[in-house]
Amino acid sequence: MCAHAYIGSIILMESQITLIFFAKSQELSGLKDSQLSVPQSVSYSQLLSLILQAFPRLEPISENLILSLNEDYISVEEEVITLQTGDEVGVIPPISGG
Amino acid sequence: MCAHAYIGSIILMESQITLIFFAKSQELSGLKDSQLSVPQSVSYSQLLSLILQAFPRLEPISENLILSLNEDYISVEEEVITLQTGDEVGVIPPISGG
Amino acid sequence: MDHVEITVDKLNVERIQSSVASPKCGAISLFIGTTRDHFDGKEVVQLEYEAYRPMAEKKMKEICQQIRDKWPVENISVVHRVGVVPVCEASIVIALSSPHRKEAMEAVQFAIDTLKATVPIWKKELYGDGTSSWKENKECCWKSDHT
Amino acid sequence: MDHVEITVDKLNVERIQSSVASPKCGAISLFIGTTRDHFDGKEVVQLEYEAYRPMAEKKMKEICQQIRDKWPVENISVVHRVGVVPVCEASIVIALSSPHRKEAMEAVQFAIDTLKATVPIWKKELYGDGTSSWKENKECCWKSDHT
Repeated sequence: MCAHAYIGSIILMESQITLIFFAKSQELSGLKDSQLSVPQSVSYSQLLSLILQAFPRLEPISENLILSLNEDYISVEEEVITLQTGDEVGVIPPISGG
Repeated sequence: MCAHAYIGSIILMESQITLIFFAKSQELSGLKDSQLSVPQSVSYSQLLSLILQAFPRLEPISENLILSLNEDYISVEEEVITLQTGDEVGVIPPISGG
Repeated sequence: MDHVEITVDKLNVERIQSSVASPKCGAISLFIGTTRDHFDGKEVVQLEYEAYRPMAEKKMKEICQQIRDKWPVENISVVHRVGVVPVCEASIVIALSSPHRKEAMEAVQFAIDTLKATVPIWKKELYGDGTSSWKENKECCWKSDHT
Repeated sequence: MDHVEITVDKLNVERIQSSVASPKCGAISLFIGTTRDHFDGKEVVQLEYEAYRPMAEKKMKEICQQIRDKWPVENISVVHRVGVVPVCEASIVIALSSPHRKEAMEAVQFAIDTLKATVPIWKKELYGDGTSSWKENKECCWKSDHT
């Protein structure tokens, strides 16, 4: 289920992930969820940049988001995140449950 | 309401107190409550001795009792307890509420 | 509100919890003491509580005051059941509300620790083998050495 | 028993408490988070909770496991309400039973602290002046600096 994108001479394997938005990230993006094509392997900061690029309205909370992958938080220090088509990435603003 | 008791040449002022028994002290004494004449002024250890003398069945728990006066614990170090007729003294075995 | 009560009725946790709720408060902490079905390997078939009622209520009110001296709590309710308490049912419910949760939880812990050390209430366990025993809280400073 | 739940229904404290009771246990500790009617001097007229439901339940189950790694508890129930929660009503109930009370109280404190730091649920306060605000727990490590 991977698309092949040619950038210069490099073949990047891409995956189609599902982004889901909550609370403030849902209000700012105006979306509950969305699809995004991303490289199969990215660092945390690359993934965040790609999301902010695709959804610039998230900029106001760009410093206060955490991303999740398939219902687990991703560490902001993660260098190699492997993403497969169908993976669910949460765009998670500061929580306030309890 | 004080009785006058002549012991030798000393006049002791006495008070009639109400003793109340609970749990093990009630089981051992076989009583829920009882009257006892005691001096108007006693130390804690004197009061305890008088009670044990009057109710020798309490002997098995004599080391594990606390006395109360009008719903407050009396300190075992109390040297001067002033007792008036009608005062309520509790004979309190180790507690187990909660 | 400070509410202390000794009752023969089954304790209603929902009612006690509602009674301490306050729109000013974000936290309610509750402790519920329940009766166990065994002690030292022996089956407990029945539990019975007895109280020196006026003194117990007085000591419970003193605990409320001590809590207020230490923590900014809103409402406090301490209810102890007496008489026969079937296994699994509550013998004591302590509930209190406060604006924030830390003080509510600390105050409940203080309340049950202090109650076990100072409030004149006694529990008798009746065992499956026909024997029975008056219990002694380890928090009670005049307890027997062997317990 | 580990029970975690996210529900739109009003929380029933009595039911949750009964569900963790056990004849092996002498203690049940409960924490109840209730909604307050004011924040920073502003009147709160409505509160609404939203959850990333499957992840929230997963994180709540992880908290149960962490509790079991630390304390010998018997039954755990963690129930969070979502949707509109009227002032004074409970948004969260954490209940757990253990043979002795100390571990029950410590575990509940751990559970609410950890829930506030890790479980993806959000609260929006609507104020009397028509404004509203998404809240941020101070326990949340990626919160904004200004809160």
